[in-house]
Amino acid sequence: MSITYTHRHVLEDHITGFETRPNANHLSVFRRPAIAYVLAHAGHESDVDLALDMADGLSKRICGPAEWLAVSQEMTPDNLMRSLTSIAGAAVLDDSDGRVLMRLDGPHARKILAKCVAVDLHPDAFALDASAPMLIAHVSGNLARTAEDAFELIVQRSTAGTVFEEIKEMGREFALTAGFA
Amino acid sequence: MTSHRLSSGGLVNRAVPLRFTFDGKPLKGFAGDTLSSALLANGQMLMGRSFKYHRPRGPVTAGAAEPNALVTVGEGARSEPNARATVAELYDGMTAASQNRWPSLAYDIGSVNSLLSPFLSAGFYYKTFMWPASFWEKVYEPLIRRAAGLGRAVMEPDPDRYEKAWAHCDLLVIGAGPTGLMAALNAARAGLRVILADEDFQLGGQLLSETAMVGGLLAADFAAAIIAELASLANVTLMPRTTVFGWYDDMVFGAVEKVQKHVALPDPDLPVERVWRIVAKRALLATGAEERPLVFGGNDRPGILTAGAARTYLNRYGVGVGRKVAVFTNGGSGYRTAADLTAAGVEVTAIIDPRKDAGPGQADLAREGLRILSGASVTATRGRLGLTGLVAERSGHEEVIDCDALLMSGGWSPIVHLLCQRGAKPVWSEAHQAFLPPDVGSGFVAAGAAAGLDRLSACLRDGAEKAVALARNLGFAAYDADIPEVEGEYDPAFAPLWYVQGSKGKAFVDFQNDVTVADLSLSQREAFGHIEHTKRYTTAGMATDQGKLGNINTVGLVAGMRGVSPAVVGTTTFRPFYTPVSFGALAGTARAEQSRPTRRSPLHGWAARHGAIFVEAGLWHRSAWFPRLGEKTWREAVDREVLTVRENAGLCDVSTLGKIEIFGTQAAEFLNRVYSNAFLNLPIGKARYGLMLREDGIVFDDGTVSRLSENHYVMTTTTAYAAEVMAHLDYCAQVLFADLDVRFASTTDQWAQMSLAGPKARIILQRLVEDDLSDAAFPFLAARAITLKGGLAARLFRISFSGELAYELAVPAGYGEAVADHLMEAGREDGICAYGVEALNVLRIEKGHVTHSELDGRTTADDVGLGRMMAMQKPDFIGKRLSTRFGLTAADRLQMVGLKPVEPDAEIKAGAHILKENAKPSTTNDQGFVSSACYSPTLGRYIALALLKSGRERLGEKVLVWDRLRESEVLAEVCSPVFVDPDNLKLQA
Amino acid sequence: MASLITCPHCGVRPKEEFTVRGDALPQRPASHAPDEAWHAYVYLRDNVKGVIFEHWHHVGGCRRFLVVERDNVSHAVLSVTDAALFRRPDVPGEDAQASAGKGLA
Amino acid sequence: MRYSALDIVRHAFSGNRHWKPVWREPQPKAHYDVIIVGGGGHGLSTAYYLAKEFGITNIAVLEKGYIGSGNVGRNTTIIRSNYLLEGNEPFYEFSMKLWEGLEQDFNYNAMVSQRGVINLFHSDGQRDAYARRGNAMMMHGVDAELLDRDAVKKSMPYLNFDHARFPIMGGLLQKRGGTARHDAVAWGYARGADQRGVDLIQHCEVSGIRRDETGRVLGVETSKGFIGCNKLALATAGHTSVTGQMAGLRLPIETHVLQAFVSEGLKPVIHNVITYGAGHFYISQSDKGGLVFGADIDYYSSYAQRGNLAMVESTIEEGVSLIPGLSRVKVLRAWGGVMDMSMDGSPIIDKTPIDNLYLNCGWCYGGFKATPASGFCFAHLIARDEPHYTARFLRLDRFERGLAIDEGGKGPQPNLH
Ligand SMILES: Cc1cc2nc3c(=O)[nH]c(=O)nc-3n(C[C@H](O)[C@H](O)[C@H](O)COP(=O)(O)OP(=O)(O)OC[C@H]3O[C@@H](n4cnc5c(N)ncnc54)[C@H](O)[C@@H]3O)c2cc1C
Ligand SMILES: NC(=O)c1ccc[n+]([C@@H]2O[C@H](COP(=O)([O-])OP(=O)(O)OC[C@H]3O[C@@H](n4cnc5c(N)ncnc54)[C@H](O)[C@@H]3O)[C@@H](O)[C@H]2O)c1
Ligand SMILES: Cc1cc2nc3c(=O)[nH]c(=O)nc-3n(C[C@H](O)[C@H](O)[C@H](O)COP(=O)(O)O)c2cc1C
Ligand SMILES: [Zn+2]
Repeated sequence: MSITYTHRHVLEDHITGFETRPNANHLSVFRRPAIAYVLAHAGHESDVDLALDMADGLSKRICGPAEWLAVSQEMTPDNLMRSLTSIAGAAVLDDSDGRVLMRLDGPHARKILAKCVAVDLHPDAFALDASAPMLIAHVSGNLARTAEDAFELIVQRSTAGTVFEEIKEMGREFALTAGFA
Repeated sequence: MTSHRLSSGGLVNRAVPLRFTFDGKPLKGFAGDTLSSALLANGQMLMGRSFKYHRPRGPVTAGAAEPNALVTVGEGARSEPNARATVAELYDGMTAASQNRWPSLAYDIGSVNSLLSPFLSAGFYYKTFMWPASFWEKVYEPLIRRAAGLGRAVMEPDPDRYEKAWAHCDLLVIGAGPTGLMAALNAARAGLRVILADEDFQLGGQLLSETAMVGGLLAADFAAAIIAELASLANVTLMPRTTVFGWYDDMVFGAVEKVQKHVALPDPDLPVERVWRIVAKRALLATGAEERPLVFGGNDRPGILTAGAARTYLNRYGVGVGRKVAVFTNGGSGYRTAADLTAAGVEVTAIIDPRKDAGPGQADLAREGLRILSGASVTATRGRLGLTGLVAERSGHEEVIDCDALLMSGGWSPIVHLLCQRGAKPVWSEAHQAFLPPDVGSGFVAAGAAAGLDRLSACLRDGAEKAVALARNLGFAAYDADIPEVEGEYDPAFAPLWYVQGSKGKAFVDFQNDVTVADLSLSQREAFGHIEHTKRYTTAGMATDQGKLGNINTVGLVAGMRGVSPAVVGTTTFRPFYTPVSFGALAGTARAEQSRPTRRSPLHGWAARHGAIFVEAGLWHRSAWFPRLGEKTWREAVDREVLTVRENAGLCDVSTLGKIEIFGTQAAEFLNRVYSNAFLNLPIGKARYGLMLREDGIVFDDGTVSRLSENHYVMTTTTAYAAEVMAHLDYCAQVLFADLDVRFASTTDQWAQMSLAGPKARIILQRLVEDDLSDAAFPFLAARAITLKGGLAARLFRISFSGELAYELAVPAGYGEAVADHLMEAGREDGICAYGVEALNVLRIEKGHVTHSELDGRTTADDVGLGRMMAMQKPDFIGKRLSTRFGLTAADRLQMVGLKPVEPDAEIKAGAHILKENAKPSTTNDQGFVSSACYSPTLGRYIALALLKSGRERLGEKVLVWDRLRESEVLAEVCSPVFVDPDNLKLQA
Repeated sequence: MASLITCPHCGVRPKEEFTVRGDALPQRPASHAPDEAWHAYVYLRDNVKGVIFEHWHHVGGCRRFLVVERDNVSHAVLSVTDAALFRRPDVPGEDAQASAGKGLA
Repeated sequence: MRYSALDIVRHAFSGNRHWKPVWREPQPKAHYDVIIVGGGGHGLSTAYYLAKEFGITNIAVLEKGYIGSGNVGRNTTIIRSNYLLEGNEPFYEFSMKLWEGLEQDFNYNAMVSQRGVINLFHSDGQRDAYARRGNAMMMHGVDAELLDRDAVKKSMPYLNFDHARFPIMGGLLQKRGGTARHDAVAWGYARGADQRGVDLIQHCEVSGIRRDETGRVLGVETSKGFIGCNKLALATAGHTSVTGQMAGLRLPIETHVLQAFVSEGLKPVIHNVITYGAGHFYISQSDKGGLVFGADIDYYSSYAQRGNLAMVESTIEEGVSLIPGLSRVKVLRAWGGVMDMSMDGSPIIDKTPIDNLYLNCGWCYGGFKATPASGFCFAHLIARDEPHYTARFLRLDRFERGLAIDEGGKGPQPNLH
């Protein structure tokens, strides 16, 4: 018996259709990014950090000292895991299904995020490519600045609905649109 | 009623008329009006009633300190009680109503209290209403409560939106008067990120009421020019309508922005109010100064207000507060207002100045023909609902002066509130005759009038210079500021006058709470002399205005009565909120269903499709039961689910259990220390039940650990304690055992986990799994990675909470629903059903398995029959050492047992207590309690788990299950807590 | 405070991101230590009025336990150190001053 | 001077000019039989009962601030005896009984208002826990009722029944619970003690405890000099560790700040005391009209009587979640009090290892309701050197012996209680 299993994104219930013409301020939800949680064992912290920086096709998000998320939109979860397990001194877990990746961009992205996070996101304070774990809409998540006015957020799957709705709510005054990327 | 609006002047926009109603009466105002300026323009001076005596009252101020002019704004679910008319921005369609009066504002029965006032002196209620004792709740308190409060809360859900946000800046300037504007401008020019917040809808502070010329412009135009420049700068955020209400630790300020309090129908895409937490590197307090009322008999009649307020009504709103105005002043402010009024064509009948020699500067200002009574005081006032005249006294001679408004000025007090909210007390200055802001270091400084400066030019300079200093202090290169020239400013200096001795009638210090000079002296007499006692005994300063106007007079008067300086008396404690803030704003979006985040299981959709009823479990929604057509009660569904699991198989969503992946060469050692039972020898591919204790020897949580490879484990926790266990592990790994090589991360969300339980679980599961699931190949407690048909990688654990042959299957969350669907399909012919946490609970009670109903934070492992899990031979584990204390090992501890009602139909409920048969109920006779109970469809009767004194020795004993709360008493037999399959035959099948 | 804590790993963060575990100075005794030592460790606290060392868990951020040195009267935060790097002030060769400020650097 | 209805009238007609001080302001004597440190509710009630019930009147109460400046003057005034455990329930019920006759006893109207305290529950598990508690109360003869959702809705229709994140399923009601006027409780006991000869000495901070070579307490060093005593009793609430330290005691106490709030005055809308089981919010309406409410402690150790904004927000979030109609009501004032959080959340009334030093502490955020019983039992202990029967479990050695009285089941972490 060969069986195929459909994969379901947790926000499918929240996103009804696609915005054909997204507004200037837009929240995109990525359907199937590969996300891995990477832990460095004692004494290997900087090696693992460096290896993540050197690796192709993924971006590194800081979760804490010696803990990172590796995010890739090119690789499958399996491929990502394969590329990471070779790093010496690292423990790696596939968390692709455990987390949801979204991108908020547009001229008012910071104003919207100011209602969701306590961290100062002024360009001088939160540089391009910076990332950090923080509370986002009352739940733990990770925020990264990926372009001038673009931020990627990663939250746990079970809380993604709450975060998604809260950001949409906070974006109402700026006509924020949302959809799968 | 005729118009008091002047034909020209003011900053209101006469081209934009606004309609509004007051107590149902239609009225007109202009854009730029406040409710009170518009009411005054319409000749409506009477705006409210005081709290205790229901005295008729009009506004005393034109700003935030207003104690009297409190109204209810809006209607129905949008009505806001206790809104200050003096700061409520007028909008088209506003409805306002007066409060605390019946039947109407003009005729208020409650005003008889004024006649009873001798009996209602400060603290009277502490001395009376005690006889007879039973009368308090039945008679007196209801009467007192009927008189309570001012406005009425409608208690309906709020139709509007609120939100909260964070802001960050180098410099927060609080107040956009001359001081704040100059500060913001100079800081902004130096490159700082500046936030300028002002509670007013129009920035400019006193400049908006000022007739002087600044930098060659009219004061208000000067303000507009600075605001325009500030608005053009990217590093400046202007926040009008934003009240900074609190200063908190680490330079966090709380502020509330009235985003849409000035519209009749709010735009649904915007909040009506927004709370800001402003994180500032530096802050400048430029909140100005408050003019003091004077204390004399009858100082509360409608029409008596501060001179500065009248000046604001005149110059900013183009409203004359009266037609015949008298002024009672001990300083320059009264003269200045008199001059402005005269210039605008309003008759000023007299200026009464208690000082013998008012000084030439002020006399200059008084125009020709203006009557000045030096060395005189107001000793009484006339009028019922409004002022009609006053009695002035000079060297023993009394004179009645007709007037419809009396402007008082008792000097000025810097508004130091925010600077004093973190413990520092304001400092009395003899020179200023005022309390000045305390020095709290360079982080937060006061400037301008808030710092005790009185002249406009000085304020402009101070704001600019302090901003430049702060900029340099933060490392910015700032140029010295240009200070604009001021023409036509006045000198507001004053000489203190705390009370007009010998004046007649009640002399109020706290208008809203009706606290009089007599109340203050009574409190002194009765030993409530400490200012905090005085406050509490008289309620002075405890009204909605928090004594912004009156406290200084209270302090001055008490100082006089005690014969000490106000410095000795000191102030009462300043506390947030600077002005009252709505619950709505402080709650933001966290209300109703959004009050806390919601967590959804990956199988939520699957459960919903099977008709699940969901129940809150912490932040999660869990499927509780799955009713089918024809099932009328939850019990029917649960009974069916239980029996189906016992007979066939069931599928239950257990994704919400905490899952923690653990790695490291010393992971085993780590687990061995955090669990009470042994973990060093757990084989790869095996799961083990584990018990975690707190350090005090009490059970903390239970769960399983599976060893997936040499240095890789996965732990499960209960749903309720997932976060706590993770935090505990963090603590153990980082603080207690930091030398161990162990790393872990939560993967609760990565996996959809389903429990497949029942005699047919294996055959059903095997239909979907590539690997061999025979008992030999996959025995009880096997735990490893497997592959589903079709190639999906999964994890399988043969563990059981239900006591049945059971598996927990974990697949990546996104596939959860699909796999659950396939399992249901695969099990259809075998009668599989979905079951929820209710059935799960029944199954585990039948089996005597514990949950946090038993592990209630007071039970030991032994109490719940898990004493064998205390591996005391281990050198150490969390909780080992204190677990052997006397109290935790005493013979009469509550121990877990089962209970079976003697009458098979009798029901037992959790929460019942237990008595020996025939024992009288009493705390000492209490034998324990029922921790969990259910109807067991398997046994066809109610059963229960209980914690019973020395319970394990009492099997077979009959006890009384005592549930007086629900009026039930049931005789039950103590039995083993394992009701079903005590030999674990089904489990091991 | 504490409204804000400067996490050595994450930067300035609001109180909401933390949970507080309590006094960071008591040290877990050896298993065989006397009863008094265990009682003291689990139940007794100096609870001084003034400068204290407290464990704060950055649950909403890096999940590290931090030792926050604070004045519990003024609420001033004096230093924040990762718990693993923290040296108790009474350990010879180390004093409060030496560990203070470490985390903020 | 006893207050009577006649008095009020008489004084009214003489312009209230002849009222006498409610207490003297004496200079401290050189020596007292008993010195009580702390002029809060417990210190004052201890002095009152020592004088009234145990015949000891040569007493000084030393207070570093003004009478009632501590927690007795800053709490949310809830009184109740709805406890679960044997160590607590009879004690708090004893207190409730004393409340019921208090005003006639000390001739001061403390506005004891038995308006009912309802604890709402939001899950089956919570209902079971409350049922267990209600039955424990009834075992001891205390009133308790378990209300279902409809009964709650009938008396409190404004609660959030329709859009709650955590649905209201019912509540445990103690009708005899309610509120009392905080300041009046302090003042009533102070006046009663003063009338019986107790010296209330305000602005007198104890800075040291002098002991002889055997360890016995001789007296205290204060801002007004040394004062000697035969027995020294500490009732310093949040400052217990500080005063205990003066005698070398290290105690199972951590000091934390709890905030409380009052709204602007409103016409009566909330007629009883409501506590929200899905959070920690509790609210009642004072006889003046202000909604008095609070929630959790601020979680970190603090001796400052002020809290942080995060807790203000979460408190009010819970308030609006429970009572949506509060949204447009405004909060007037927020303040804090520092509390003696004990290791099991229950209090301590006991002798100490030092022979003539007595200890009353560990009241956490629940000691206002205990004020009468705490004073009575502490007085009993001081006078008789043995614990009062209802306070026999509230001992200092219970931690060592494994006899913690842990109502919340939270374990030895004070900020969780
Ligand atoms: C915000 C808040 C809300 C609360 N709500 C409730 C509630 O609803 N119901 C309830 O039952 N309980 C409540 N409590 C708890 C209750 O207020 C306290 O448990 C109780 O008041 C403590 O006892 P006390 O009155 O003696 O304390 P306090 O009034 O604090 O008395 C201790 C006194 O000792 C003095 N002192 C300290 N050190 C010295 C020294 N060295 N020398 C001289 N004097 C000293 C202090 O100044 C203080 O006056 C609440 C507490 C707070 C802070
Ligand atoms: N003795 C005196 O102090 C005295 C006497 C008479 C006139 N004056 C005049 O008053 C003016 C003082 O100028 P200034 O700029 O110092 O004060 P200001 O009164 O002009 O401005 C203060 C501003 O702060 C705002 N504000 C106050 N509290 C606030 C809060 N918590 N949040 C947000 N905004 C808040 C007010 O709305 C106001 O706009 C000068 O023109 C001076 O001549 C002073
Ligand atoms: C039950 C209760 C009701 C209160 N009601 C009011 C009130 O109506 N108005 C007010 O300003 N303060 C009120 N307060 C707060 C006090 O003003 C004061 O803040 C509190 O007692 C703490 O004292 P502190 O702020 O001086 O430190 C109330 C306090 C309590 C305990
Ligand atoms: Zn951190």
